[in-house]
Amino acid sequence: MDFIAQHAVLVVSLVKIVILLLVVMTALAYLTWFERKVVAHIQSRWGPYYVGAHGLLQPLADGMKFLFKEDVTPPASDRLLYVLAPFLAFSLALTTLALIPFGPPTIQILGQPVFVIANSNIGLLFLFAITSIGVYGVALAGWSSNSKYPLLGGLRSSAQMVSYEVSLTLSVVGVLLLANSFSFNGIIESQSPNIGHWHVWKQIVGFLCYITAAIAETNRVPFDLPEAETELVAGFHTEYSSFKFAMFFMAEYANMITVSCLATILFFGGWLSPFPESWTWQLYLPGVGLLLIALYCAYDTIAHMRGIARIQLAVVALLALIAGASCLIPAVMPVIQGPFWFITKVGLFLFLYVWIRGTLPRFRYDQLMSFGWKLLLPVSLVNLLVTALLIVVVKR
Amino acid sequence: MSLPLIVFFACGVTAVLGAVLLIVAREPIHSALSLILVMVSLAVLYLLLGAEFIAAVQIIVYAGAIMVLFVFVIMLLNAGVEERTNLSKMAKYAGVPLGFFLLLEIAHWFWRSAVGARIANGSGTVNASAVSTRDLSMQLFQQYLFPFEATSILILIAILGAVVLAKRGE
Amino acid sequence: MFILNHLWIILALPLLGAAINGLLGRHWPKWAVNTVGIGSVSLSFLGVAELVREFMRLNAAQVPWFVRYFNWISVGSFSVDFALQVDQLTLVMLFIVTFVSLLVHIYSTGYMAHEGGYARFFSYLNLFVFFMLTLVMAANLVLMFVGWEGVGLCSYLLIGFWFLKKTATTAGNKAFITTRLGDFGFTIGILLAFWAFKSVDFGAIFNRVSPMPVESTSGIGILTAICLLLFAGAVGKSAQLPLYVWLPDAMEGPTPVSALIHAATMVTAGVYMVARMHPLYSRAPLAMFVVALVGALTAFYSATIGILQTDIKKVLAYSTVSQLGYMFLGCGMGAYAAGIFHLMTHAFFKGLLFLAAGSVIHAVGGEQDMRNMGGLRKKIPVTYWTMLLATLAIAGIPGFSGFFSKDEILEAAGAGPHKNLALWLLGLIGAGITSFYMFRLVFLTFFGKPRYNEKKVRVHESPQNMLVPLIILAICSVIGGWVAAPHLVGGSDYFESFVHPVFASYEAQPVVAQQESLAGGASTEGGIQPNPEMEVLQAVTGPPVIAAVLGLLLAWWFCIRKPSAATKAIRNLHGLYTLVYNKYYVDELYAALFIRPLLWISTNVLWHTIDEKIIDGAVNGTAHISREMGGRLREIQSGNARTYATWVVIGAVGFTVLLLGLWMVR
Amino acid sequence: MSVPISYYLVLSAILFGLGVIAFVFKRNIITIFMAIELMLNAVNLAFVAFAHAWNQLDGLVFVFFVIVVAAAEAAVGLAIVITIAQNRRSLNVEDVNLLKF
Repeated sequence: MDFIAQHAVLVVSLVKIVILLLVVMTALAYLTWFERKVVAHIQSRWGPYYVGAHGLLQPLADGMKFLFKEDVTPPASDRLLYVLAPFLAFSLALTTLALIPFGPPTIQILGQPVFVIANSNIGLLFLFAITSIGVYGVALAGWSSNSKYPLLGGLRSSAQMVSYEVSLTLSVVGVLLLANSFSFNGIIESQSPNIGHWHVWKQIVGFLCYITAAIAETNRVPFDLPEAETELVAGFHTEYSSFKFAMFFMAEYANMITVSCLATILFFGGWLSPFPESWTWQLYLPGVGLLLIALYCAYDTIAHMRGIARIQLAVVALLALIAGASCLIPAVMPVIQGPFWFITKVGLFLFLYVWIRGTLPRFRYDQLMSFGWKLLLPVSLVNLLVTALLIVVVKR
Repeated sequence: MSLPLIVFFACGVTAVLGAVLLIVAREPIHSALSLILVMVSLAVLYLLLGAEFIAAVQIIVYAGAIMVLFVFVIMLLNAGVEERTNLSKMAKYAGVPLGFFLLLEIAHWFWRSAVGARIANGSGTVNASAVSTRDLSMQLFQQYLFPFEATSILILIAILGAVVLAKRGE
Repeated sequence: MFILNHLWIILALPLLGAAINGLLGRHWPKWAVNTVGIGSVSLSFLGVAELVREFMRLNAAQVPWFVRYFNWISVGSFSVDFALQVDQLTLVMLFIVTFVSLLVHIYSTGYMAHEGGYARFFSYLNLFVFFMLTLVMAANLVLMFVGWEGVGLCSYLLIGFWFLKKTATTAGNKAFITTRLGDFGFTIGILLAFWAFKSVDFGAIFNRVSPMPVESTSGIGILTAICLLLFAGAVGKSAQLPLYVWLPDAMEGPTPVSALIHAATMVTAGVYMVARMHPLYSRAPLAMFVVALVGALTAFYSATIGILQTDIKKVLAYSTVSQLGYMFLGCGMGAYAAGIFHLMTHAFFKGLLFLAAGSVIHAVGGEQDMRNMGGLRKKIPVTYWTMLLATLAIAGIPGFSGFFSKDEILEAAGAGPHKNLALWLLGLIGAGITSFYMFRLVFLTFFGKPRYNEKKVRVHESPQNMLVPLIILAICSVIGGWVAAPHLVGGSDYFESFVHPVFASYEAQPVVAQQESLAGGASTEGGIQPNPEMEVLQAVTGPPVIAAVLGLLLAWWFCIRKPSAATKAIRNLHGLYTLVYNKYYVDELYAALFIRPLLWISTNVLWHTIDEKIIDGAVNGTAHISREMGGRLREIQSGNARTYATWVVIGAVGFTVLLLGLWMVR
Repeated sequence: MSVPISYYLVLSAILFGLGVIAFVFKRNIITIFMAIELMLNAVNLAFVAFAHAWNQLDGLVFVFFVIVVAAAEAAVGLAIVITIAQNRRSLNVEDVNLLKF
């Protein structure tokens, strides 16, 4: 018991980790659903529809399928690395989330902030450190499965990630100069009180560089060369199957989430609300939003759903209703603000991701490289330079 | 046995293990991975020493960039198992024992060195006061400005060299 | 005050001309080269004229006029400025140099018209003028030495102007090397002066010298040492005994060069130097005596050689040597003014003599041997008359410039403060011989019947641009001495009173007083107060005239009246004849004494032993050793990186052991 | 209590020695490179430890420089390795011994 008293850090952190994992896992699962839906609509299809209402149970089904697939390991592969690679990728991808503050540090339990697991004052650096390690998952996967497509994929990804990591970091430094801090909370606080002070306005160039580099960093369209179906069967994870494949899959989405969170924190004021403090009505927004969702679900249930789907959607509506109502409890209301805004912004970024995927064609490899080195890097450098100069001038 | 000590020994053992692995591994890529292991554990040690920035840089640059280069090259050249040729006589009869001797010697030396003495009478123990990145950068950009610029030039030259070599390779 | 503030212009112009002609002139037409060459010199001559005008305006306090341009050398306490100074002495020299060289330039345009390397010649001449002016205007010993060596260089270049002629080049070398012997002493003298006076500036040196007493003639004091060393340089440069041998050979150069450098200006640098350093000399009686002695001996000795020379230019060369001897005699007697005066007149008539001789040679088509001339009187009248006037001047016939100057020198020798009868006698006989061989030259050249092949040689008078300088110089050499005329009747000597301030300054007073009491008041600053003892003066001024006339008559007797007498005389004193005819075998003597041993040593010892055996041996030995060691050591470099690594490890271990040991010890 | 400095130093010494051994042992050029990196890391550890022991920032700065140099070295070195491999079809240092007497 006194152990708990002494090492409150460990206990609370453990609890937070567990919760976060649960949340993120589900989030990942439903992110796939979300992506498929959006892309489908962009391509004027319906997307997953039959497993559960609006295909809401599709992720579950996929998970099952992954679990029960046979786990094939190529005989010529390098066993150790072959197994290691997906775990590395996935675990690192999740680790980064530990650094992300989903809400203000002022809300605490046992003297520990609730909404962040590891609250470091150089959080940004750590995040980059971990992401930079993330390369190995892909690279090793490519190497260990010991066949040509994965090898090519691995090569591509390692080269690509190293190249874009540079401009990614550089594009962020501008924000650091403005915020004058490495810690996420510091950065976020420097953007208070309202939308006018978000760094995105001063750092628009940096933001564009960042988002581009981020997409490349996460191997997403249009930079998904390492797993380009049309060129290398499935890139680095050609040889992978069942759950190992799932891990790569989830790692990719986790990375997407991380990067979006980062973008939110750096450029869009993290968990800050865009409106000034004085507008008290904004406190109701989370609850109202959820209630609206509940309302829509209810309408949909009654209007279109038939059979089992009707029940499922009703459950969803009910859940949303409860959540919305609980958000309107005065005690909860201030607590929920931060996460609400944060998640909303991140959601928007994820939508952007999917949108881009649905829209843009894929680069050629040489284009990718020359774009990274000859355009992105110089631009972010110049941006950094100009920012520094302006700051000095203004300081004077 | 306090928390820092536990962490230290965990990381230290990992590091040594990694180093040994680097030696015994026959696949270059295994060596590379073990080296990465060493680096990461060292980074943790740096954290323990309160050098957060250096720790981060260690991982970002060393593990995240340099070693990626290594791995990349290994994959590019598809470097397989290294064939066992016999050590050169020098290496076998002089190098190896001397290497071990050096190891022990340095260990002993450090142990008995002035610092060691300070440890003995309690002082010099690590008080976990984190070095703020601001101070470090002040040091770097004021007192060590010239070396810093020099290194930047060094890097530039290195880039040129690499490019030239690559071009000639084609 | 323009030129006084910009003295450098006078220097810069000839240098500029030299540069232009030397670098660009090769492909230019003659007229362009002439414009540059003559233009530069004439401009600096005008500069000098202007300088004289402005100089006269200065009050005594401002003399010597001193201009410091920049610090040239500065090593510890040793500091040399590039500084120029102007006083009366300098003015005289400037005037002579620029004037004569201007005339020579003009003359050369005619004389060198058909020669190759026209521009080269003129650029050399200009360069010479530049260095000579530097020498004259220098305000410190080192800068003076620069000019000193510079003129030496130019003389070398010009003697060897026809560098395809072996004799010419060897003559050039001879001149350079012989002079170098003297310059060695000169250099040491400079260093000694710096050591003694902590400066090389004339002003500073003289200020430090002025309180010093006169050194005793017994033993060599510091002043005496410096003076003798500097005089060694003068001996070399001004071709005195025993270093005179180079001057006759220097006649290999073009005649204008002989006129300008080896008669009028460069060879007189020594005299100028002695005069310039007079405060030191007048405190070093021994050195004075040496100067006088050397001067007198040379005057007599080379005159005797001159008697039997048959090459017209050689005769003039030896006469130059002996005239220089007279100048030194004058300086040695403390009559610096007289020395300088003779220097000026000599510049006129000797320059004229050479130019005229050149004109003669030009006329008879390159023939230099007087035995193949004769009877040219009618053919080349202008040359004849000018040369006659010059001869009268040098022979010291009353009324002509040479008479006054030489007379003053002999007067100083006979009745001056340091008077010495032996030297006076030498000078006197020398004067007689001078007039003898000079008239012999004239008679052989212009009188009698032609001894050259009249079919082949078309004798013709030289062109205008050669004759004009002759005439001008002739006028100068007639009237040049008149400034001193009143002196003879006890009046004042304008020249001397002009340069008087220079030599009066820093004068060692007590000596003069003592000497005056001893010499019955015939002080060298003579002519300022009327001379009380006229008969003494007559006694010393009469004999030279007589001697000169005697010489004239003898020459007439031997060359015109009874040539057979000459041959008889020769037969009677055959031994003496051959001795003198072969210039006392001095060249052979030097060859035997110095040159051959030197050659032997440098060949057998320095070359075959030291260089080949020791030095080369050492070099080859080192190479051999290193090659052997390399052969042994290279096995270490196996090319195997890991072996290298092992070596590194060994080194590291060793180093750590060392550190550990040190730490243990502590 | 917290960790004594000497522990760190001993650790770095051990790592350095292992690096040396690796350098001598391994044949693969790339691995030898890694050995060098390992030694550099060991030295870095010592640097940081000292910096901490005496509360001097200079040690950290030096680590910074070491890392920079290592990066440069790796870039050039690996480029060389690639060329060697392309020319000699081998990564074994034993085969790359033309540069000798």
